[in-house]
Amino acid sequence: MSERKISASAALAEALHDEMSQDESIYILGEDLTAHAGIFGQFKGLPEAFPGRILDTPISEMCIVGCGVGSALTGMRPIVDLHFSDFVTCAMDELCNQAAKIRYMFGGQVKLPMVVWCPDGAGLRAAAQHSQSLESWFVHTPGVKVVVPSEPADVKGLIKSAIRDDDPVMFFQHKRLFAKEGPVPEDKDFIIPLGQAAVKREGSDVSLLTYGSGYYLCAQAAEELAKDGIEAEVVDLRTLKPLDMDTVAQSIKKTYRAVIVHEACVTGGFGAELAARIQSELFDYLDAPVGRVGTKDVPIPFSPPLEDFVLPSVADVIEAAKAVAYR
Amino acid sequence: MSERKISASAALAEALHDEMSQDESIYILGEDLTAHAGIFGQFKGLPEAFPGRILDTPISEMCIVGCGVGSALTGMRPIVDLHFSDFVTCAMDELCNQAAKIRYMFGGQVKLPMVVWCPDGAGLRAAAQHSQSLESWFVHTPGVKVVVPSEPADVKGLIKSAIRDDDPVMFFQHKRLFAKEGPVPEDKDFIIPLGQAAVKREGSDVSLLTYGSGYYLCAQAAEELAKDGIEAEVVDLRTLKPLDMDTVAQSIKKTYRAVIVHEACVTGGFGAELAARIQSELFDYLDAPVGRVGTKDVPIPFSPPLEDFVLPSVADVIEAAKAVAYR
Amino acid sequence: MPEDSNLLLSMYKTMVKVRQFESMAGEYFAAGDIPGFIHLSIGQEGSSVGICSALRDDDYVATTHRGHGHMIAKGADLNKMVAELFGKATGYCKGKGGSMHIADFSIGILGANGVVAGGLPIITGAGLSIKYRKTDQVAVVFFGDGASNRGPVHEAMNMCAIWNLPVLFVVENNQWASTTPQTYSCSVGDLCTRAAGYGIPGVAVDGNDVLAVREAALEAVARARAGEGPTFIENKTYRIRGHFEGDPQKYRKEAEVKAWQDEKDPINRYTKLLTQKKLLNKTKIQTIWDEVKAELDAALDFAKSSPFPKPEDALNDLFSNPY
Amino acid sequence: MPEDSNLLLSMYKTMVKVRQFESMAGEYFAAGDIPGFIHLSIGQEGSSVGICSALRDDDYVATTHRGHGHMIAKGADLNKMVAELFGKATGYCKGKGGSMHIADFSIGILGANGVVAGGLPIITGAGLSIKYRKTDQVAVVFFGDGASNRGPVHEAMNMCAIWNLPVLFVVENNQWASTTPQTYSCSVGDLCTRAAGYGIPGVAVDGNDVLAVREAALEAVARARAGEGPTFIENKTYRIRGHFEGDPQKYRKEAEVKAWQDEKDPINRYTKLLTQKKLLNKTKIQTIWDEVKAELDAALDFAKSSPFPKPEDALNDLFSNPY
Ligand SMILES: Cc1ncc(C[n+]2csc(CCOP(=O)(O)OP(=O)(O)O)c2C)c(N)n1
Ligand SMILES: Cc1ncc(C[n+]2csc(CCOP(=O)(O)OP(=O)(O)O)c2C)c(N)n1
Ligand SMILES: [Mg+2]
Ligand SMILES: [Mg+2]
Repeated sequence: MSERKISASAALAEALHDEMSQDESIYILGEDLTAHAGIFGQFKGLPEAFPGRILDTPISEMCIVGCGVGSALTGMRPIVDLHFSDFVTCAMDELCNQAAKIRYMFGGQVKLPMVVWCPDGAGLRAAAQHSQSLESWFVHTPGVKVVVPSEPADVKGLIKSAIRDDDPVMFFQHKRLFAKEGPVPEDKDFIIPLGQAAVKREGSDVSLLTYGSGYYLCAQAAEELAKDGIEAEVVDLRTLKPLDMDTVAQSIKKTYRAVIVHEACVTGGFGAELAARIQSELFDYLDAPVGRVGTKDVPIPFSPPLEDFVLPSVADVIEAAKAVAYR
Repeated sequence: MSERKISASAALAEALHDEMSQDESIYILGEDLTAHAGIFGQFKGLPEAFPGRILDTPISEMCIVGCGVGSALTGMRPIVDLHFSDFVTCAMDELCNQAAKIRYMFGGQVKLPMVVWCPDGAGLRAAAQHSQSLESWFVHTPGVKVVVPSEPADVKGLIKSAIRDDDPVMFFQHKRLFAKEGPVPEDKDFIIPLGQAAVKREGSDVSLLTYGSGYYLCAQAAEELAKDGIEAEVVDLRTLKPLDMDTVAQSIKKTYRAVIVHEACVTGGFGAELAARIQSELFDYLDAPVGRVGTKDVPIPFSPPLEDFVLPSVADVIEAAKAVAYR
Repeated sequence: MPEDSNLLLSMYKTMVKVRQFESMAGEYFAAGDIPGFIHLSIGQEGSSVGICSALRDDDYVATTHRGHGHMIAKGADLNKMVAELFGKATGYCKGKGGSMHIADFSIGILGANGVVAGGLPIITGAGLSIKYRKTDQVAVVFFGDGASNRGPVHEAMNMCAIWNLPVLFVVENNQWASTTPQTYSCSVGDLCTRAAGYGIPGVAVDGNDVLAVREAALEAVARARAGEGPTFIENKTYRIRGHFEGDPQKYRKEAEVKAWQDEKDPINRYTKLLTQKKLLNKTKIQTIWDEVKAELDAALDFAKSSPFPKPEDALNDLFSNPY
Repeated sequence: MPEDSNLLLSMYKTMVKVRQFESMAGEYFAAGDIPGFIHLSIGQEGSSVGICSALRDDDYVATTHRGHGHMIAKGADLNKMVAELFGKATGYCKGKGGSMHIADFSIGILGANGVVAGGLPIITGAGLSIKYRKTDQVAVVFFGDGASNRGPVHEAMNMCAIWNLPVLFVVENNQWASTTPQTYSCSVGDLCTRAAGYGIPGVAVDGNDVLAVREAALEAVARARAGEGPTFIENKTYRIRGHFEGDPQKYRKEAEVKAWQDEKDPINRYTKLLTQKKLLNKTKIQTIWDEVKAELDAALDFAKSSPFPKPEDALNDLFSNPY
């Protein structure tokens, strides 16, 4: 990996710049994109570089996603910015009854290349309606792919794959991680295929299976655990649909123990699906039940002590890892 | 249980009649309710019995659910008919960002007694947009309760609890089961508390954990399995939130084996959450991995051979049960 | 008024085609040959044929649950349509869609929709795509009086207006939305009056006068191709059949339906007009109905003799890039 | 025009209260004492105070992300408001909501909303509930020019119209929706023109003239209480501060903001008027500002000296009937 370090935001903008330069049919639409290059500055440089291809919309989520669908069906490759992932609720029909089903319902007549970019996650004291992690709803929706990158390089490599993919892709990027820096290859051809997990730390005692913001919790927890002589293997799933079950299996066949970590609330979260598959496909390799770490089952509260309490922490991961490791 | 047999529709109408007679604040709103007593005739007799309390709405799902929310916050006890469960997608914000979060966000200032009645399920050749089972989205949404009855008596007992509950309740009733008859107590005070599963068939070899239409698959599969000397215990969960984990645990501590059966598609379905909890809480009692049976991960296709192929069948349940029983 | 007699006659034939297709569908549904549920547009042929007569092959149409007429008027293949209704592998969607989910992207039909008003956000995207690609195509969305009260209509009209997109909003006000009368569900009698709130030209048309509909469509299409933006057309018409086949229809009186048949019927009215114009006479009419019947019979044979899809085919067509 | 001088003066004091509250919030946010993000209504006091001056305690109000002014004008408790912004256990929502999610159901405030236009479906339900319970309450929803383009607005206006519900739709057209000008996002200049599409009376008001707003509100409230249905009021005003505190505001010129301050400022204008009426003079004004400041300082002390909620309290208040 290159040693140039840039932020997740910069990685996103760089990838979009590369792709948009190569393909005229790509455009970005959403609310408040041009004035500040996206409300998080995530599209820095793009409004100037691609005038007319970054489109400000009215506040009309149903129609924003609908524009993505309709233009994708007629030759464009839209990137839809949903402003906050929480507002997928305002366009669920367009996402799940239209985008996800159109190709299938119509017998494969058409392709629907659309990326829905959703800034998600908590920690900004933004409270219940601006802090959710909702990827699990889409994992349960046949017809869409689901990508949740963590480090800047993953953002660059995966958004390129998502854009080049001919199917609807839900792309969730954590708001609190935009400024986080990491090494990112400058190579225009650098790409990470959908469905490839990454073993980001090798370990023999327990597998920490994670994605998005959970990766940073696991990376830190792994260092702490090492001090107690527990070598954790950190697997960043990166894409939930398609899911790289082979990498998960290889890791568990080595560690016999697994903890799944994500920021979505635990009940019905992706950890449920993954734990169910692991116990089913790797039953004889498990020396302990698969652990799950996630947000407690309440909406995200506003006040710092409350929000900090409900969100998963490094300590939670360590505790869960020890629980399975010492079993 | 009484021996009077009535249909699931009749059980629903009877329960609503009882409750509406006792409480003036209960009303029903939705599309096309009065002319035919609901598009499935599910409210037979109510428009005549309660003029003005069954309200036809325009086709405006956001506002229909919003009416439920706003009236519940101001003293009413609304029952919202969503016409087809597939259209929760048109009101996801009102359901998940408003109804589910209002009490919590506002620090418990207010109660929000609302039942959202959603006819769901496939098998009617109604294709991708009129056949879904979406309960799992709401299991993953803190702040709403989720009820999925199977037999007519369950419908009566659970809708009464849902109506008397002071929180938002998503109530999913399968379209293909409306006409199915079963014994239903006439007793006005007959009620089934939320969070109580029912062991509907005792067995020692494998636990079939199910709800909604899955119950009938399991009941039939259990009879078949008995012929092969496998005694299946059929546990009808009835409510997914709250979940009666005690009854599940008791059953598995007896059988050491479990298969979860539901009509929602497998990936990310409720079976994932339940399997995850079982392997975590009952690890040492499992002699085999928890099996999952559900709809294959595609939208529901129209043509009979296609729809029949993707939906879970009695044969699927038998196969899954044998797979864990013979392990 | 268009004076090309071939065109006038072909419009007539198309109306007959829609009518016969719908009648056939009703029969075969009643006989149990068509699974699921179907919604027929009998009595609304003036709207489907009038609008589509103003369109080119490369123009886009998004239709509804009551979309057979729009499909046929836009030039859909009868064989593939009947086969799809029958759930056969040779149907437009290989049996995956059925009546409520037919599409033909090769002639710009972006699909029927089981979600009321579901076509409006999609057509907005098609309009935007036309603008990006700098073609002179137009995009048309059909929806009903009931659908007109859903939120997406508002968002789509505003968006198409501010971006001046080449879109036709065609509301087929057939007086009923399932069991609910338009007079109850809509806060205005003339839905076209809502267009003013978006700075969009809105016009109410006698939807059972196919030429009046065509006129309105031609004007709107010209405006759209000229880059002058969207138009809202309200075709006043009536749903003769039940909401779906098998609808008990307790909500309306036989007499109300009768009043819209016979002399108000769009095909009868057009027949009378073309007869006055000496373009039609008893024998010509008979020939046309027979020709259409023959075409439809062939389509029925095709559908009946076609195989059902293989069960495992249910797992295909989910993704363009499968994994 | 209302001639009760006590009322006129109390309206003045309320405007000052809103202004000082917002300024305080801005300061403490900048200082890092208020977590999250906050949206201030400075310059829009004419709308919040004018509308709420026409309401009773038992009337309902649904507000927005920019809702402090509506809360205060409806009679909210400053202590609980400041405490909530600070995230303290003594706040309106025990720290669970914050600025974007305050409510006081004891005085009919059904809540701020983090979802733009989220209040409209809810207020429709409140209006329906009033009709069911046969009271003479009214229900008011505030929303912005940006929110006016969302689908729920359409559904709510149609529903309130067909059922003749006692609802006031109050759009605060402050020219901007975050970085997007109203002239770009809305297909009409006067949003009130959309009301005609629903058969609802629509009126545009100088939102910085508190008495003009009050007049419009009184009329609409009278109509609502008389069972004559909803009214749509467009208060033309301007957002003086950034969209949120910390907004870089590259999208507008300093001069544009300046032009709306000083003589266009709703408080300055009202001060001048009341001074002409001899109801105010320099000392009276000073007294009022001092009284408000004292009240606010007390609220600040209350908030500062209040404890943060206990972490575990995060698990409370989810259900009325917990399990
Ligand atoms: C969002 C949504 N809500 C409800 C339905 C159920 N539904 C199907 S058709 C229909 C009536 C539609 O009436 P209208 O729009 O006037 O079209 P028409 O049937 O008269 O052609 C309803 C309520 C649906 N398909 N989608
Ligand atoms: C459904 C939804 N979409 C987008 C947002 C993000 N957002 C918050 S406020 C805002 C601008 C609102 O503008 P306006 O309605 O005019 O109210 P104002 O801020 O001017 O008071 C936006 C886009 C949101 N909160 N909800
Ligand atoms: Mg209609
Ligand atoms: Mg604004």
